[in-house]
Amino acid sequence: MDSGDTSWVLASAALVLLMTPGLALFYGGMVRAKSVLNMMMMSFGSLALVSVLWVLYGYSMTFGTDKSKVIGDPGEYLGLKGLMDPEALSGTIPTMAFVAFQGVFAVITVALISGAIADRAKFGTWMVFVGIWVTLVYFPVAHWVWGGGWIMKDVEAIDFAGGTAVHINAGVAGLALALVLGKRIGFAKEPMRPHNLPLVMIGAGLLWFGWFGFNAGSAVAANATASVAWVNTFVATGAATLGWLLTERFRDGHATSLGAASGVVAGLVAITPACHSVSPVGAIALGALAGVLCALAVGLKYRFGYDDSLDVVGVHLVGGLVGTLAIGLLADPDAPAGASGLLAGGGASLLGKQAIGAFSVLGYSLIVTLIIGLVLEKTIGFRVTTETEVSGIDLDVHAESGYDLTPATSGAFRQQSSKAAAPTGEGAMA
Amino acid sequence: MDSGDTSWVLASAALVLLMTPGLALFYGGMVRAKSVLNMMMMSFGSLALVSVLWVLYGYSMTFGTDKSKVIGDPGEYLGLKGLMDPEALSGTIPTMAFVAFQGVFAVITVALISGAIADRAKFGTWMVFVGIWVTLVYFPVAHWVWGGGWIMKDVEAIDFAGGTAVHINAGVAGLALALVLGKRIGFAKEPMRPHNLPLVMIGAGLLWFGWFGFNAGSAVAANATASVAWVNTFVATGAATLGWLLTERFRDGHATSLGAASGVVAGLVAITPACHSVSPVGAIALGALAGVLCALAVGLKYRFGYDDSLDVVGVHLVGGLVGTLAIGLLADPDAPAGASGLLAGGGASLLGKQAIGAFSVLGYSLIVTLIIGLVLEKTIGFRVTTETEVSGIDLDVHAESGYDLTPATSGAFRQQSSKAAAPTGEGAMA
Amino acid sequence: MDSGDTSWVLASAALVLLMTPGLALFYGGMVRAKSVLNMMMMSFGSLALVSVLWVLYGYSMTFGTDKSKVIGDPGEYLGLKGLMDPEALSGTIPTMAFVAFQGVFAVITVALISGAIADRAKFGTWMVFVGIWVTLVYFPVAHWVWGGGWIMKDVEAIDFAGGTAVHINAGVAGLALALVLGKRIGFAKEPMRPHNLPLVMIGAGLLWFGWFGFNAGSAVAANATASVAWVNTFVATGAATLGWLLTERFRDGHATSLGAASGVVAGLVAITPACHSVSPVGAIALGALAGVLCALAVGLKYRFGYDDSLDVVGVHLVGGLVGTLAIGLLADPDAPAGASGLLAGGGASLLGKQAIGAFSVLGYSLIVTLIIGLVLEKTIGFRVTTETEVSGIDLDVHAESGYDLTPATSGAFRQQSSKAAAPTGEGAMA
Amino acid sequence: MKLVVAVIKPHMVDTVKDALQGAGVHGLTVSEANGFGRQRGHTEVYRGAEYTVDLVPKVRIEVLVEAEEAQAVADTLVQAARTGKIGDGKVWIMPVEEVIRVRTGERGTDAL
Amino acid sequence: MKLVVAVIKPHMVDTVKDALQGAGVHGLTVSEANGFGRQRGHTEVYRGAEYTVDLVPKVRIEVLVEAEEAQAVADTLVQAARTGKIGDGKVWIMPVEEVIRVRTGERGTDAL
Amino acid sequence: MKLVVAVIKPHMVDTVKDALQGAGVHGLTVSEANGFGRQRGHTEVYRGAEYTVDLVPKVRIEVLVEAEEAQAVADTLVQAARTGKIGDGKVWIMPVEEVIRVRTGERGTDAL
Ligand SMILES: Nc1ncnc2c1ncn2[C@@H]1O[C@H](COP(=O)(O)OP(=O)(O)O)[C@@H](O)[C@H]1O
Ligand SMILES: Nc1ncnc2c1ncn2[C@@H]1O[C@H](COP(=O)(O)OP(=O)(O)O)[C@@H](O)[C@H]1O
Ligand SMILES: Nc1ncnc2c1ncn2[C@@H]1O[C@H](COP(=O)(O)OP(=O)(O)O)[C@@H](O)[C@H]1O
Repeated sequence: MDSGDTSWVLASAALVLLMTPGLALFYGGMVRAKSVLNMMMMSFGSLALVSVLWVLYGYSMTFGTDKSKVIGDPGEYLGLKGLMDPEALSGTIPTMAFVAFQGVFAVITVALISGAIADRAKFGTWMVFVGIWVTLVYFPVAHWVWGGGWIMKDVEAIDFAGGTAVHINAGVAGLALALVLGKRIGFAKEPMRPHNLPLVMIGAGLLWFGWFGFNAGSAVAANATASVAWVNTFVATGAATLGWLLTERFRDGHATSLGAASGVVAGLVAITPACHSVSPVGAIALGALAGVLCALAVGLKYRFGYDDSLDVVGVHLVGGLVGTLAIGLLADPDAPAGASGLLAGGGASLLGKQAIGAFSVLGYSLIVTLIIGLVLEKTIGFRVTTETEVSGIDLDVHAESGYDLTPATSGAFRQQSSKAAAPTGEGAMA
Repeated sequence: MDSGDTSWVLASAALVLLMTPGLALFYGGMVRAKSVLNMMMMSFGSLALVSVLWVLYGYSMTFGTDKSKVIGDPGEYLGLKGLMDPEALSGTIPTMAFVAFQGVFAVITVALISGAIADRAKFGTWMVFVGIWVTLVYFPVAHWVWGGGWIMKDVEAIDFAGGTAVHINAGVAGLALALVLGKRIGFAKEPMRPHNLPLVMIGAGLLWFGWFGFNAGSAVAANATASVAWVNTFVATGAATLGWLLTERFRDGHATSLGAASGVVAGLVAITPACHSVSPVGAIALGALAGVLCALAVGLKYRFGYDDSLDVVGVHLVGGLVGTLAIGLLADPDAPAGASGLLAGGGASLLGKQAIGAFSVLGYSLIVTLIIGLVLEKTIGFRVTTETEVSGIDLDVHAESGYDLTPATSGAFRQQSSKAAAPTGEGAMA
Repeated sequence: MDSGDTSWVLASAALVLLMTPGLALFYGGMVRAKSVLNMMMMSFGSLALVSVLWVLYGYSMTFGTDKSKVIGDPGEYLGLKGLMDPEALSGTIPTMAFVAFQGVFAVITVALISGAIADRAKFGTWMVFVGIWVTLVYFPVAHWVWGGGWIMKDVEAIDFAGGTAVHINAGVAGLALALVLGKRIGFAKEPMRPHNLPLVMIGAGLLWFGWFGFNAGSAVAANATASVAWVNTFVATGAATLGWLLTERFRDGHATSLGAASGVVAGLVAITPACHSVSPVGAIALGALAGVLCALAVGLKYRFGYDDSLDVVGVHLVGGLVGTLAIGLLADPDAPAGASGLLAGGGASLLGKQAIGAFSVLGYSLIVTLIIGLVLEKTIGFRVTTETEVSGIDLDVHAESGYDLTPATSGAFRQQSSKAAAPTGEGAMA
Repeated sequence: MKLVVAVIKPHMVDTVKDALQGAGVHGLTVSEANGFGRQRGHTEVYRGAEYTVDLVPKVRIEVLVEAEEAQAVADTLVQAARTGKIGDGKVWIMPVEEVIRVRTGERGTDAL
Repeated sequence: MKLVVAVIKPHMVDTVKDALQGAGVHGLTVSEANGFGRQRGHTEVYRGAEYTVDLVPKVRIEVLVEAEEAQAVADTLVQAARTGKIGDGKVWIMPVEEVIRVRTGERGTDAL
Repeated sequence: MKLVVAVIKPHMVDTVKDALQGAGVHGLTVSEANGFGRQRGHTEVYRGAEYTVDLVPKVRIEVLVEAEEAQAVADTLVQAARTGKIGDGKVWIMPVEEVIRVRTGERGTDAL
């Protein structure tokens, strides 16, 4: 066991954990004031449920002994049994550190999806969806890509930190749910602008920070590979942000702060699979490309009429594809992965592998998510009533509203009738 | 010296430091808009004062050579003397790293108390309280539990990261101050709902993140123990959040975002003492239990009529007790602590030790805090005037208000009379 | 290569990266609601552009082979060429980790300047300024101080983590730009108070957290030096916050939350150059001094009539000078630097070196920044129109407004006319 | 000149605005308000305590009209804002003695 | 019909609301305002500069009442809102020509 | 007694307040509003879609004055608030039957 590597993986796991609350803020700021809490609850709910499922059987399904390159043995590490043994190592670190690091990946992937169905999903149904989706889609896909499954072993596609397993996967699942739930009332008619852009910026900042654990932590060691991943993550993001802002400036006349925040995320998404296979200059190219393409892609929903409310498709699916496929072009043999892309004279074979990996996951996730979504919609219902949606999901579903900032309503009004209610189950605490 | 362990402890210390600003936001969002700044100032003030006292004599009182198992020698490391020596080690890390890590624990413990006295405490008196309390209560208790005192040596209770020394201690001190200061005007009559729930969520997110330093950092090494603590912290929190939300859903009909944020904290509190002595499945049980019990416990203040404004008692005292006592039931011999609880066939002796440790600290802290509080209230006064409380403590005490978001008041009004005031002591800067 | 040191430097680099979004929030909360986004965009824009320039030629200009003690060879590591080699080490860590850590320093230094020109700078011109300034001022100055240039080799001034290279440099550049752009409309007549103090506190919290990477990370190893730097950073900040709050309390009658946040930053700034050369007790003295002096210094702008809007001069220039010069007085031979200041009997020579280093950079940065600023103002224009400034730069420049919190305007109004615009370049995505 | 004032449910503003435009009204002023009336706010159980919130968000609309159009405008408003549920609000008409357009100084009907 | 309007201190709203209910008023509308008058805002010394803030937060209450009750309601309001300190605010009465309840279309007294 | 109401551009409030003080007005009440009129909000292209925002921020000012001063105050207001651009707003005068100062119970002119 190497304490330095363990230190970095534990720190990285904490960084990735922070990404989910960061995402809650990023998404929460983008919706209208009346649904900010519901939006954040979808992320917090994912964190709560997925952490438990991961420990119970998720880790085992993903990293248990491979069965036919399709799934890990779910019984092997049921409830993480045997893994507290100090001798249990994954490479140079305790297996429990690896469990931690991979667990937070599962959480954030599910949470990402929620951006596509802002303002209109029943919270209870969302929670049921989270449990089913992570089991039927995320655990298998992560096994294929990282746990010894067919994409890793047979296709041999490069996905360093999750372009395919996380972003394409979540992005297309978002698309599926957006189709199942349908458009928000007023979609493409009302602007539905972010109600709190500083909140979006806080979220973007925390995502950015956490992503260094996501990408550089994926080296599962504190070494040169992690360092290269760090620098590539840094510079690709900068280039993507510039790309997005210039696209906006050129097309709309203004560089917006939502554009800056989105550009940051687009760059982070795109470099995720590629951060140990391209050079820093390649990362600049990749980032800039992702920034421009994602800035254009977020407009597609108006053209095709699906309400991907917070641009999960435009940023995560498109950005994930850009990053995954660009490896086939830009992979630099001097980078830690040692692979050569088309432009480095490595021929088209790497591009082919990348495409197979990406589109297989895209297809699988799209179909399975559509089925899960439709079944839930037909049985317990997935979308709230029109009245709830118009008057605001926070008040109806969570019995709260995000803000109470005005002097007159904060404390000035004593309530007509109010009584302290005893907790149900009178003697429960006695 | 091990650089990997040092790296993890330094990172953990930074993570724990962040918890205090995180707490400021968590608490700040929960009060009404008119007292958000005062609430945050109590945390920032603790950080400022406790850091200085820790360096001057706190570390020495806590970790100096033990005197009669009651207190460390305060003179030994006065002003941290001698500890800059590169040979000064604590285990495998430089002693200064240990000083850093333990210092931020003292800070957050004091800051936690402030939640019980929201909206109504004089800031100056609070600062005096901070200095006295940390000296008379925190430093001794931390010595008993971790520094070689009687709870560590004679009782041999398990408190990995501070269930007793931090949460029970701060929770019951909050109760004492809530009793001394009395209820807010309108308590149990007005709803006094959080004015800014996204701010609460930001705070909860940062606390969550920082807590991985708090718990996994308490291994004071980057090893298997730290990794187990990490995973247990992760999963207990998820289970507690689920427990709290289900309790709310069942009792009130709605799962709230304040419930989610509180559930997160309840889970973190409860797993704190236990994170290296239970298995991951035990952590799920412990977390779920804490989530349910704390959700019920926050209603107790209405039954018994103490105004623990932001539920320091309901979450930290109750959660700390749940976690500390549950070790006696759930401790798993395979976990790093190697102890066996009742359910693992270890008999009731561990439970007994845990109870003795917990209730001794509870009693000591309650009594001493009551005395400190009463003396301050009778001498310099602890509670603001009714007028200040009604019109808002921020404006009166800090001469500021939290927000100025409306277009008309932000910059539209030029002031009637205004002049640039020269800094007092004209030539001071010259 | 030492994995523990690498782990700490990678974590520190992430911490320092977070400081720039943290600064965006800190600054963003301080302006009026109508310009919060523009304020944040200046930080995000720096991050985007400087990261790319750093990779392209900045690292090479700063840390490439020294040319006449003035500048590093810009061609040597153009595009970081050769540095992905796993054998490329800087001390005990991969050179790429060092590139990462130093890169985020460049970013935050530029971003700091923006506080001086709040509410009134053209975003496009700001971005051009960023590119020119970092190239002509930051890269050379960082080379002088850290990269083998004349301040490091000939003057031998101590600047552990950037009192001179970062804070004096950015502080005086802020002064230069404030002079070039002139005062905001209403300066010293309207209060122009922070529109969102909780946002300021979030920013201060994140800066505080990140600064432990900045200072303790500057040891470029996880060792005793880093640990001492950590503790000094911790305690100096506390002392500075107390100093600032007491100054306010004494002078104005109230301790404000903006004062607490500013005191935190003032302490962090002042201890930055000194954190490995003073003792913890020296750090308390230094912090307290900085807190008091900076609290007085922020009033200077009214006396001298320059509109340093968010106190970049008062906090960063003054705090940087205090910290840099105080080393000459307080340096303790037992501290890792092993240098003796005047009070430790080391004579005035260290103070002299510190002064030469500090004022050389001050002079250079002031003059070059004035020239860059004036050229930009005369050519493409730096200041927005009066109308934009009065009605708010966010709406005019970024076509957004920070908040839309009111129930009636968030979603209640369907737009008169609205159509989904196809992304320009119709077939771009097809 | 008359001033027609309406206090209505926030989510009806859009419909009302469209209806008024259809009825030839070219300008109006909108502001936030809170209403107290038969419609009670929700009863909340929050963290184990129960509260009744009795102020509900409303929007206040003011329309300056010529005297003879006041009734018609009020009727249009009432039609458009109706959902049939408690809390739909009130519309009332008040006398106005003079109206001036700030930009031009025009008075009376020309100022509308 | 009359409209009784009051501009009062924010923390008196609750007392006023209770008093009005006691006096038989069944509905009212509340909104935020800022007042300028004899009561000056506080003088601030902020970061070394001194300012006078002269707008202070107020709440605006509107109550539609039958003509004969207007004086009584205004008096109740004045009693309830009084703290005796500068800045307590104003109450005034304005004529109203017509009131309509949106939900039912009822007019006049029935609409209240 | 009259009530002079003005709906004006937010950034003119200061000028208006100074002008009114110059004209002997000692108090007024200000609140936030949004206006719809000839002045359209900006057309936005946001993330690839285009929208027209047609409500623009305004400020609403109320001044209670003696009947004979109403015209003069309205004129002062109009002068001070004018920028000459569309959207400058409206000023109107309404009858008031009674004014009471809450603090003292004074009525009529004494209450101003
Ligand atoms: N007497 C009144 N004066 C002023 N506003 C009133 C009055 N009565 C009701 N309102 C306003 O009308 C709104 C709707 O009234 P309410 O009694 O709840 O329903 P409805 O008008 O459908 O009977 C209230 O929320 C309040 O804003
Ligand atoms: N002439 C006026 N027109 C409209 N509102 C006024 C007028 N005079 C005062 N007010 C309102 O009444 C409030 C209280 O007035 P002020 O002069 O401060 O105290 P008081 O009424 O106790 O003498 C002001 O803040 C303002 O909102
Ligand atoms: N009929 C009306 N009733 C009430 N307010 C009106 C009316 N017409 C205009 N306003 C208000 O006056 C503002 C300015 O009107 P607008 O038509 O845009 O410009 P102008 O008055 O310069 O012609 C509007 O934003 C609105 O607040």
